[in-house]
Parts: sequence; C-alpha cells; structure tokens
Amino acid sequence: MADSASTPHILAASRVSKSFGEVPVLFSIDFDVRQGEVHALIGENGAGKSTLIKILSGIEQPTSGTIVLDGEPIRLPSNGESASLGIVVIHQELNLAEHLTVAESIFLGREWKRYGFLRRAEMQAEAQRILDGLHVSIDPNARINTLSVADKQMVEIAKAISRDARVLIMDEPTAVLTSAETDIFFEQVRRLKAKGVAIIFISHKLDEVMALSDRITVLRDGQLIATVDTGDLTPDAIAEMMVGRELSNLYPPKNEPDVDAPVILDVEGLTAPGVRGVSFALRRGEILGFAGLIGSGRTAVMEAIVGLSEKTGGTVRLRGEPVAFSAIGEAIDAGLVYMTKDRKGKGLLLNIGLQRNLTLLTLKRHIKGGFLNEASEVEAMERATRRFDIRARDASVRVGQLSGGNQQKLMLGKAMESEPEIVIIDEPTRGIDVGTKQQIYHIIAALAKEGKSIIVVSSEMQEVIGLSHRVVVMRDGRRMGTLEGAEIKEGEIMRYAAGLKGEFGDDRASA
Amino acid sequence: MTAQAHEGVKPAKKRFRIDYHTFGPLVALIALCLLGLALNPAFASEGNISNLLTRSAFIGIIAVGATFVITAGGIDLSVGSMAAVISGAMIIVMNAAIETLGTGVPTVLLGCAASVLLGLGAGFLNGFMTTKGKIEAFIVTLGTMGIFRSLVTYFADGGTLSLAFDIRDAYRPVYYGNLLGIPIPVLVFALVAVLGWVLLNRTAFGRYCMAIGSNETVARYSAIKVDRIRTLTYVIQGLCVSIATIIYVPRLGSASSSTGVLWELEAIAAVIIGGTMLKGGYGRIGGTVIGAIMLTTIGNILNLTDIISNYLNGAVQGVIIIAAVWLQRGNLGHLNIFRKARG
Amino acid sequence: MTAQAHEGVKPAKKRFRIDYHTFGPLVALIALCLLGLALNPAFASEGNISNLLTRSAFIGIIAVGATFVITAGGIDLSVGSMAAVISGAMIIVMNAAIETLGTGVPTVLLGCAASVLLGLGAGFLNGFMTTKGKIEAFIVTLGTMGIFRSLVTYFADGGTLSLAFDIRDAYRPVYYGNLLGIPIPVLVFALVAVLGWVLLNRTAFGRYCMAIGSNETVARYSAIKVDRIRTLTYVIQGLCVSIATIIYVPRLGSASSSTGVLWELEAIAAVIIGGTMLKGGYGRIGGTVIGAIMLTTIGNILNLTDIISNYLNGAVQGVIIIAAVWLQRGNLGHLNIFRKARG
Amino acid sequence: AAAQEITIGVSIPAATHGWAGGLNWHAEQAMTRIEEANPDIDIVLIAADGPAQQANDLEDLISIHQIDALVVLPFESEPLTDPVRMVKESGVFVTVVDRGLSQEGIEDVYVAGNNTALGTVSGEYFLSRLGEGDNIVILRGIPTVIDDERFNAFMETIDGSGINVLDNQYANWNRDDGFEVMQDFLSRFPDIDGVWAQDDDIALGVIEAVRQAGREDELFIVGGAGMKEIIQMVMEGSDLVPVDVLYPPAMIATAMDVTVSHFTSNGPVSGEYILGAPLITPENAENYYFPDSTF
Ligand SMILES: Nc1ncnc2c1ncn2[C@@H]1O[C@H](COP(=O)(O)OP(=O)(O)OP(=O)(O)O)[C@@H](O)[C@H]1O
Ligand SMILES: Nc1ncnc2c1ncn2[C@@H]1O[C@H](COP(=O)(O)OP(=O)(O)OP(=O)(O)O)[C@@H](O)[C@H]1O
Ligand SMILES: [Mg+2]
Ligand SMILES: [Mg+2]
Repeated sequence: MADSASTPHILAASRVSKSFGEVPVLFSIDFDVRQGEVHALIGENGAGKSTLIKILSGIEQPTSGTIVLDGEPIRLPSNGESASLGIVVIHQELNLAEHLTVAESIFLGREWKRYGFLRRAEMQAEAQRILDGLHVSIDPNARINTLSVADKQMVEIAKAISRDARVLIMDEPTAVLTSAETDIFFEQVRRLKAKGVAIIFISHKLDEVMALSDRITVLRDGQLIATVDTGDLTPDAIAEMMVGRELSNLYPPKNEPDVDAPVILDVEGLTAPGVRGVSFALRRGEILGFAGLIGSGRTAVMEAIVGLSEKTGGTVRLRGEPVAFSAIGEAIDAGLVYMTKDRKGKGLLLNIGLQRNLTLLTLKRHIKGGFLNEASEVEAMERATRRFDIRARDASVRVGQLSGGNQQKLMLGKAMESEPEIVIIDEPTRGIDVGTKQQIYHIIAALAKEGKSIIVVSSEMQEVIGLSHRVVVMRDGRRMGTLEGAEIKEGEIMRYAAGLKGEFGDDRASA
Repeated sequence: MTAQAHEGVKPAKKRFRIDYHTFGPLVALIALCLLGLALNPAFASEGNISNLLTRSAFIGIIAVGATFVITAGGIDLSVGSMAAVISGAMIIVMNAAIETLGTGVPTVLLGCAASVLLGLGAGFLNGFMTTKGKIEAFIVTLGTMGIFRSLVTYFADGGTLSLAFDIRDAYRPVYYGNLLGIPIPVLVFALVAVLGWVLLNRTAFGRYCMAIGSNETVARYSAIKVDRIRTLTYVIQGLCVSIATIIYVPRLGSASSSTGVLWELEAIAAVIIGGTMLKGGYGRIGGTVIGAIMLTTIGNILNLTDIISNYLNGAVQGVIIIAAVWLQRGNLGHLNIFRKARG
Repeated sequence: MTAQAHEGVKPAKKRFRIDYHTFGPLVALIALCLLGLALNPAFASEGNISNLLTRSAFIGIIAVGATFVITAGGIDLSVGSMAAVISGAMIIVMNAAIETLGTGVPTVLLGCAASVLLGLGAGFLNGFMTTKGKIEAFIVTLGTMGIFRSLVTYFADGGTLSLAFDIRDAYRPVYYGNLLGIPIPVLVFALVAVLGWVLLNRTAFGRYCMAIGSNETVARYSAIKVDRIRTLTYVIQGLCVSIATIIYVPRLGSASSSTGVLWELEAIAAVIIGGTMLKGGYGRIGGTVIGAIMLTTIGNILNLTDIISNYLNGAVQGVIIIAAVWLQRGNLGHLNIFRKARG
Repeated sequence: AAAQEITIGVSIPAATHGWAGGLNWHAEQAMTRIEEANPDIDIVLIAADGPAQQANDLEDLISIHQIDALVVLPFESEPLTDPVRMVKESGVFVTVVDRGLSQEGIEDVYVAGNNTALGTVSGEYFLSRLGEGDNIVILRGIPTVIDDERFNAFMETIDGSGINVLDNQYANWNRDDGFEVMQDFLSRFPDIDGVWAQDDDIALGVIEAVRQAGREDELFIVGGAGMKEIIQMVMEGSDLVPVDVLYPPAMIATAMDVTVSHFTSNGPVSGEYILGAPLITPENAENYYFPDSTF
C-alpha cells in the first residue's frame, strides 16, 4: 500500500463546487489521489461521483474551487484533451462511436501514423495485444455496434489502460462485468498501480472496493462525508456512511419455493440466434436466476422468448398455451415484460425527460378519449419515484443527464409500469448503490410473494445466489444445468458456467 | 444536507419549456415583418397580410406532414411531385365527371375524394418501400419524386392539364372565398396545424414518432410498432399533400410538370427553420407553421421593393433564411439544447 | 478460472465483410449495364463507354467530396450552385486575363487557381457557418445555394457567360483530350477517387470524420477538434467542386444560371446509393464512385432506346434507382447491418 | 411632370435558361430607357421562379404597388389565366406577352412570338434540305405547351416527306443536356443528316458533341431563338449551323413600349401584335445580331 503521508498527490480538487444551472450537485469537495494508489470514490446514486470525476478530467468546469495538478493550480482543458496531461477516464456512459471498429476505437484521437498515413496493421496488432492482455477474445476488426455491452466495456477498459496514464479514472468499470472478468481487470489495475499510476475507482460493489483500494472517499448528496484508509473500516460501516442510515440484511429472506405451484412459463428446446436448444420452466411465485459468463446466451434466450429476435425452433408455453410472440408488444399484452440490460442503447431515450421515458412502454394506459392524459402520466411518475426512489431535479430533465443509477431505476420503473405477471429482468441492479439495491431486492421478493414469476439474469453471482429459488446456468448458448436449494453456491455455478460440469461436456475445451 | 437532492422528481416546469422553443422562430418572424414594414408600409395592409397567409397555406400544410416524417427520422423528397400528380389526377377526374355529375359541387367533391385517396396511397407507397423494402427514405422518395413528376407529364402529354372552366365557378371559393373575413385556405391551414399539433403532442402516435426518431432500437424495445408508425408518418404526409392540393387546384386550375417544383425543399426548410431536428426525435408543429409563414414572407418582401436587382433575389432570400435561423438559434441561447441533444 | 472468460465471439470474417459492401452497388451497376446492352448493343461501344465515364466525372468528383461531408454527419445542398458560380468566375477571370497573359496556358492556369481558391473559400464559408454559427447544415447550404446561384445570374446579367473563343483551344484538351486513350476527366476522377479513398480510410482525418458522424460527443471526448474537422469536410467538398468545375468549363465554355442545377441531389444520391449512410458515421468512396457511374448510366440508357415514352423518362429513372438500391440492400442481406447501426 | 404617377408592373419568368436570360436583359434595358424618357412612369419588374410564384407576384403588384398596367409573360398559360383575370378585374390595363392565356378576352394587348410558326419555319427548312430516306434527330425543350406547339407544328410540316425522325428526347433548353443527349444520339445512330435542336442553348451543346465525334461534315443543326453566338455562326456562313429561326426575347420590350403608349399616345393600342418567326440566313443575319446583348 502506498505510504499516504510521504507520496505527494498528483491530482487534487480543492473546495470544488458544481451547479448545473440553479441546481447544486457538489458542495466544496476536497479530494486527491497520489501516485501508485487506488482511491475509491463511493456514494449513493446521484451523490455526485461522476460529476466530480468529470471535473477532475476537465470535461466539466467547477463552479468554484480549484483543480491542482502536480502542486500547481490548473484549468484543465475540456474536450478530453486532458488525456495529453496523462489524465485518462473511463466514463460511466459508454463512450464509443458505434460505427468504428474495436481497434479504431482504442486508438481514436491518438492514431499511430507514418508520413501522415495510419499504421493500421500495427495498431490492429497492438489492439489485439492489449485485448489479449485482458484475456478477452474480441476481434479488433469488429464494429462496436456488433458487440455486447460487456464487450464494449472491455474495449473501453482496453482503450484506457493502453494510454500513457498518470492518473486513471474509472467510473463503474465493473458494473457490466462478471466476477471472472473483474478479476482479470483488477490484475491490470494492480499492474498499473505498481507502475505508479494514480487510480480513481468508482464502484457500487463494496467487496471490490475493499479488495482494490487504498483509501476510500464517501460522498452523500454532493457533500464530502469522509476520506478514510480502507483497512480502517468494515464494508458495513462504509455502506452506512454512504446511505446515512443502518443497513439491514441486503437480501430479503427467501420464502420456501412452492413446488406444487403451476408452471406458468415453459420453454422447450428453444433455438434462436445465440441460443442452442434451451429448456426450462418457471413456476408461479418463483424467482429463477440465470447465471453464466458474458456472451453465454442468457440475453439471447430472453430476447427470443419475448419476440425481440426470431425463434428458429422450440416451443414456448405460457400458462400451458403455446405462444410465439413476433413483437414485444404481444408479450406485454400477455403479461410478460422484459427489461433490457442496455439502458443507453435499448432501454431509454436519452434526449427526452423522465416522464415520457417511464410511460413509453405502457402509453396505452395513459390515454383518455383518444388523447394522452398528462395527469395520469404525472401520477405514474410520482408512483415510480416513490417506489424506486428516483432522484432528479424534475421530470423534464433529460435522461441523459441523470446519474447512472437513477437511469437504471427509471428503467425498472418503466418495466414495472406494465404490471406484468412474469418479469424478466436483465441485470437488475447494474450501477445501483447498496441502499437502493436492497430496496430493489425487496421489491423483487415482494413481487414473487404476490404470485408473480420472475427471471433474474445477472452477472453478479451474489445477486443470483441471494435472490433465486433456482438457478439456470448457461454456457455457449446452452443450458448447462439447473441448480436448486443448497446447490446454489458460487463454486458450483462457476463449474457449470466454465463447462467443467453439466449436461454438455466442454466441447470447446480445446478451442 | 440539502433537501433538494431528496425531493424526488418534481413535475416538469411546463411553461418555461414551451416559451423557449416557440419563441425563437417567432422572434425571427417578427423581425422579418418589421423589415417588411420598413421597406414598404403597404406590407401591413390587410390585403397583403391576407395574401401572404393564404399563400403560406400550401407549403404550410405540406410542412405539417413533413414534421411528422422528419420527427420519426425519415425524409420525403417527393411531396412537390406528389402535389403535381395529384393535381393532375384531380383535374382529369373532375373533367371526366362533368358529363355524369354536372358542373357543381358533387364533381368537386369527387375530385377531392380522389385527391385524398391518391395522397394516402402515394404516402403509403413511400412508407411501405422505406420500411418493408428497407431502402433509405432519401432514395425511395427521390425515386418517387421522379416517378410522380413523370406521371403528370405523361397525363398532360407533355403540356398542361386544365380544369374545365365550367367547374371552376363551383370550385373557386375554396381558394378565393372566405369565412368571417378569413380566407378559406388560411382556415384550412389553421385546422391542419391544430390537428397536427394535437396528434404530435397529445396522442400516443406523436409520442411514438418522437421515440422512433430519437432511437429506433429503444422504440422497438418499448413495444412500439416501428414500421407501422413510420409508414403512417408517410401516409399523413400524403394526406397533407392532398389537402394542400385541394386548395391549390382552384387557384391555378391546372397542373403540369412544373407544378410544385422545389416544394419539397421549401417544406423541409420550413420544418427545420421551425426548430424540428433533421435527424429526428424532436418535432414542433408550431415552429413549422411559423417557418412556412416566414418563407412566404421572404418572397413577399422581395416584391415590396425594387431596390435590389431581380437577379439577386435568391441571394437575399438565402441571406435572410440563414440570418433568421442564426437569430433564433444563436441569439436566444437556444443552441446549447440543440447541440447537446444531437451529440 | 478459465482464462477464456469470453465466449462466443468469433473472429470476424473479414473477407466476407468487405465483399458485402462494395459488392452490392457493383452488382446493381452490372445489372444495369446488362440492361443497357440488351436494349441497344451500341451501349458497349468504346465511344459510349468513354462518354459515359467522362460524364460521370463531374458528379463523381463532387460526390467524393459529399462523401466526406455526409460521413461527418453534415449535408451540402449548395454544390450545384457553387459549381455554377465558380464556372462563371473562372470564365470572367480568364476572359479578363487574355489581355495581360495572352490566350495560352498561363491564362488557363490562372483560371484554375481562381477556381480552387473560390472552391476552398466557398467550402470554408459553409463549414464556418455550420460549426461556428451553429446553424444546421441543411439551412446554411440551402441559403448558400440560393446565394451562389443568384451571384452567377448576376455576373451573367441573367444570360450566359462565355469563355472567349481564343482561350478555348488551350483549354479544350482538359475535357476533350485523353492520355493513353483514357479521357482526361476520367483520369482526374480516378485520381480524386483514389486520393479521397486514401484520405477517408488511411488517415486520421478520415477516421475522425467517421467518429464525428457516428457520435459527436465521443469524438469530442477523444480530443478530436470536431469543429475543425467538420469545417474541413466542407472545404474538401469545395475543392472537389472546383476540380469538377475545372474539367467542366472547357466542355461548353460557358456558365449560366442553369449550370449545375440539381447536381446536389445527384451527388447526394450517388453517395447514398454507394452505401454511405445519410445520418453519418459510415462512408464509402468506392461505393460513391459506383453510385455516380450508375446515375449517369441510367440517363445514358434512356437516351439509347425509344421504347419508353419520353414523358416517362423520370419514372423509369426513379424505378431504376429504387430497384438498384433494393437489389443491393435487400438481396444481399446487407440491411441488417444498416438497421443495427442506425438503432 | 405634372401628370400623376403611373405604375406599370412587369412580371416575367426568372433567368433560368438562356432565352429567359435574354428576356430579363431586354426587360431591364427597356425599363431603364422608358423610365428615363418618362419621369412620371414607374416600372416595377419582378421575375418569378415558377407559375405559383408568378401568381403570388401578381397579387403583390396589385396589393402593394397598386399598378395601373401590367405586362405579363406567363410562365405557363393555364395556371396564370385566373390570376391575370383577377388583375384585370381590379381595373388594370393588361398586356400579355408570348404565351396566350387560355381564355380569350382578358388582356387588352397581346404581343406574341409564334411558337407554331417557329416549328413550321424550321420544318420547312428541313424540307428544303432533306427528303425521302434522310434521317434526323430532335432535341426538345422542357415538357410544356410551348414545346408541344413547336414540336407538333414541326412534325406536321415534315409529315409525308419521307424524312425519318430517328428519335426525340428532352434536353430541357439546357446546354449540358443538349450535349449529353446528342452524344448518345451520335453513338446510337451512325447516319444522321440533320438535327433540330429547337433552341439555341441546346444547339450549342449539340455543336460541341458533334465536334467531339468529328461528324461536322455529315449533318447540319437548326436551333431557334436568335442567340448572338448562333447568329454569328450563321453570318459567317457555317455549314454546321446554316440558319436559325428567330424567336426574340426582345419582344418584352415591344410589349412594354406598347403598354406605355397606352398612357402616352392618343391613338388606340389594344389588339394583337404578332411577331413573326423569320428564318435567319447568312444574307439577313446582320439585322438580328446584337453583340451587346447577353443573349
Ligand atoms: N449535465 C447535467 N445537467 C444537469 N444535471 C446533471 C448533469 N449531470 C449530472 N447532473 C445531476 O447531478 C447529480 C449528480 O450526478 P452524478 O452523475 O455525478 O451522480 P453519481 O454519483 O455518479 O451517481 P451514480 O452512482 O448513479 O452514477 C444528479 O442529480 C444528476 O441528475
Ligand atoms: N441476433 C443475434 N444474431 C447472432 N448472434 C447473436 C444474436 N444475439 C446474440 N447473439 C450471440 O449469442 C451469444 C450470446 O449473447 P448474449 O448477449 O445473449 O449473452 P449473455 O449471456 O446475455 O451475456 P452478456 O452478459 O454479455 O449479455 C453471443 O455470442 C452473441 O454474439
Ligand atoms: Mg455516476
Ligand atoms: Mg445478457
């Protein structure tokens, strides 16, 4: 661990405040990061973490206060030019141009050139090398719009760590990664740290924070609560500092699954793009977890079921009746709702306000006499705000300006507005703070208790384990196994997910 | 700790938002009118104002339709030619119907019915090829633009189709008449604009148009029937063209291959001047109406004075359009919103 | 733990992907040529092919510039008028220079220099107003379209500017001459296309154009000077227009207000037919070249046969354009990629 | 001048092609000349891009400029008939030029070129040069009534002569289109004896295409209108362009003068003034050559 007293800080914020228009979001924050340390920044959704690191990287200018780089006050250039000062950022929002290829994205803005021409082959090879270092098999020539969210995040990471960073700032880089990817990523972070890079790390996953950081700064509602050495506190204490109240058990107690409950959704031999013959059944009142590595086909299964992608084989039975949804609207009418994990690309319209996003899926419910009933929309917004604790200045704020966690909550609200029988939630708590996470888990459990059936697709092992009655583990588009009761343990899930165990032998072990 | 952050989500501040956007084009229009007045006091005469509004009705009605298409992320280059071919067809139908239906209102109504049918059909054709044929809207409507214009040339045998003079008397009031002192075309324009506004801002359909134009994938994931809605925008565009045609035909009583040339550019310009974004996702009927009136006013102002060489009309027009948009965007700090929304 | 945490991502099939895009327009072009051949064997005569390619050079060169503008998310409607005003200015300059520089090559070179300067200037003007003035490209270039066209009318006093006959001899070869049997305009076109391709695909500038067109915010965060790059695309467009003009003027030695009318639509159509996306982010010079040749070929084919009523030329043209694009998009399963990219 | 001021509105098509350019030039010249000679006459000249805009212009001339007389060269006859009638009904003296309205009795004065005559005169020249089995191609203007009248008159004239019309295509009264259409005719037809280009702008494009193909010696070209470049060639006795048929844009000046004389002369001026479409030959070309004109 870096010796906090002796090492000078590289980058610091001194009494920094920030308002967007009339609305203050940061109040006189002091923050610094030293060479060779990992400084974690934590806080509830909307606490101002992203805003602070935007200020530290020059993308936003502080309303008051100063930024100090190498002991000198400095006005950081906007437009990402601070990268040339060695300040490199992985933004919370994915920051990739969809039409470019992976290699092009990694080198965007700092292309290697010879005589003015791009050294394409070399950049490609280097991109390949960086990606190999992250142990991911992403083709450097693939276009970004063909990648999954997780792969895009890996490209972002590759882009950031390949730069000559003195200060590396990462805003929830692991939100979309599984623990396996996270481990590999942490290796890289530690390597950089050993090289003396100063690292700012934002995460809602407290175990990661504990494992990686040297110091922790807690923000709440734009105020600095404390900066402490990591070793001095337990995760629970930190969590309480964040939310400002005592946190009880994160996961609600599981009610006993009713094995006699009728099967409400029955999938048999489903094949679709990315899915190879998946079967499973979902009972009334059950929470069914879907685990697996990234790209294992969980999302593909769900999208095929609700009619977002074309089914090529197999049957789906809803309450015993075979169904074949050709559009998601039909699924919703049948009481089946799907919440995507890609909130920016597929979930929310970033350039309009909260209220219109919330009601988009269920707009038909807000029609009176053929016209939209604004009062009913407002009511829905109030309902969702209460239920999911969405925090924004007002309902007209563009969703793109919301904090990541609040976007996620809004998306949950949007899905739940349809009052479904069956809820499929893909990555329900991505980017959500512990306090809210707890609320969401309780909401899910309560829904199940009411007799609704829920599928939780998640890359967070703890979440799957903590919530589910049964867990389906997938690999390579296939169901490897279904775990029940005491079997639901991290090690067991990993064994199935990695193909070491399960219905299909590891046919790609040699690959 | 501030109360603010925990208050949750307040309802949007409505009044403020409306002002922001409608204000820009309006200010530019007012500036333009003052210029007109300065050049020639006759600008403000009742006759001139009424002429001006009546004229802007054609482009205005078409532009209301274009607002839907553009809001949903499409574009329609065929509207001018569509207007020409529909005019032509109306004239053929009405001329043919004289024998059976006589020269009165029934014939005119038949012509109008034909116009509406053709407009809906042409719009559907554009929409269908764009969505189901999966061809870029620019290409589809460039193609139909050529096709429609050719058809009217063909119907007219290279010349002009003209409405039989006997019917004109029954039909003339639709353009030249007025109700309570307001010219009929202006009334129709107002009606179309109001209906368009309601449709875009107060119905699910309008909301869907914005969603599709803003992000098609999100729209699809939100259970919106993207292809159907998008096709409908073209159908609405077709309907608007047919309405514009219905009030256009009695004015000139003829159609030829030069009818409606460049109306598509004018309609799109009116839409963009009004603050709708060409990339979709954001539409304003009110702005479109002002944009259409503004374009007509520019033409009118050029006729107010002969201090400028006729040859430079186009230049003055160009300068005024750019200046007007600059005024409303730049000066009112309006642009920040636009730029961000685009990013 | 397996090192291979990521599954399912197969290395992209590179060869396949390249074929995909260039192949589509090419197949459509070949189909069109076969149609031409079937209608009239004279289509394949050396003279006709050489005429055809020479003709496509104007639109083609302009379309290469338009590819940059559109890839970076802009649009330029002023190119046709720009070509007209630059032609006019070149003629004025050369006619005036006869007295001092004589009727030889120096005068022609002076004319060309003027052309390039004006092209760069006009392009810069468009770019500057779009980026710094923060006015939509559609409006800016609609405005300059009117301004440029007016200016040439004004210079020509409503008539035609004609190049003095004495200079024509020195200048004629630029259009009518050939090198190793290949017409000069075709060589210039090829050169511009190759340079354009290199610039778009092999330099940081080209990559920045795509990045800006795809996502302006990302580009800005990547320390790309968005305004500068975007302005440069308009400057390149201006340069391309001036090059096209340089080979256009010796053809007929004149410029008038009807020069270059609708070239903007043709240029944009060539770009889109070639597979570049109108919304930006994705450009293909190769496709643009094929698109330009395709458009010229359609016109040529119509002149080679009289089985179709003259009145219907435009319709046939429209149908062929739509069909060609449908063929290349729909049939080759090309569209999935496009749809996703748009979402 | 003690007399009260008289305002004359002149509404013409904008200079979108050569002939219309000449029209604008002559109108402007006449305006300057007339206003100088008659201080109490004010002329308002407005050019329109299309029929609809011209209708707008007419409204503006009435409501804003309150004209006493109107000289109008309609973009197209049909669509402007009603708008001109409205002008007439408001008590204005109306002179119509070139393209007659589709209803009789609206205008006070009609000054006309003669499109039918242009077609007939051209056709007669072809009859004099060619006969049974000879091949010609025709380049037409923009699909309009004017073009139709010329074309039909021409076809009627050569009907039965055995002259073979290989094909006709629109060249839109435009040099570039003339050039390209002719290029294609040349690659398509190995034997062409004559080209009727109908318009001098088209003819200029045709000439270049023929030169490029090196086929100057096998055919001749007849244009129309009286552009100075073409007249010069005729004057010089060119074999390629042996004659031209006059259709003078200066007719607008005639019309303006006639209209002014309604106010200044004590004789009656209403009626029809039909200008001929004479054949311009090397012998008489000098009379039609105006080197200062833009057309
Ligand atoms: N451009 C902006 N305009 C207006 N308000 C903004 C803007 N950017 C952020 N905010 C507001 O500032 C507050 C802090 O947001 P920030 O993104 O910093 O939160 P965060 O701590 O990163 O939260 P999360 O954990 O959810 O990502 C939020 O209320 C947000 O709505
Ligand atoms: N429409 C499709 N066409 C072809 N392949 C597809 C399609 N949809 C998904 N796939 C492929 O199926 C595989 C499974 O992807 P999916 O997104 O379902 O995985 P996942 O388990 O949800 O992982 P992640 O955590 O990355 O979302 C991937 O290799 C993906 O490329
Ligand atoms: Mg954040
Ligand atoms: Mg998934």
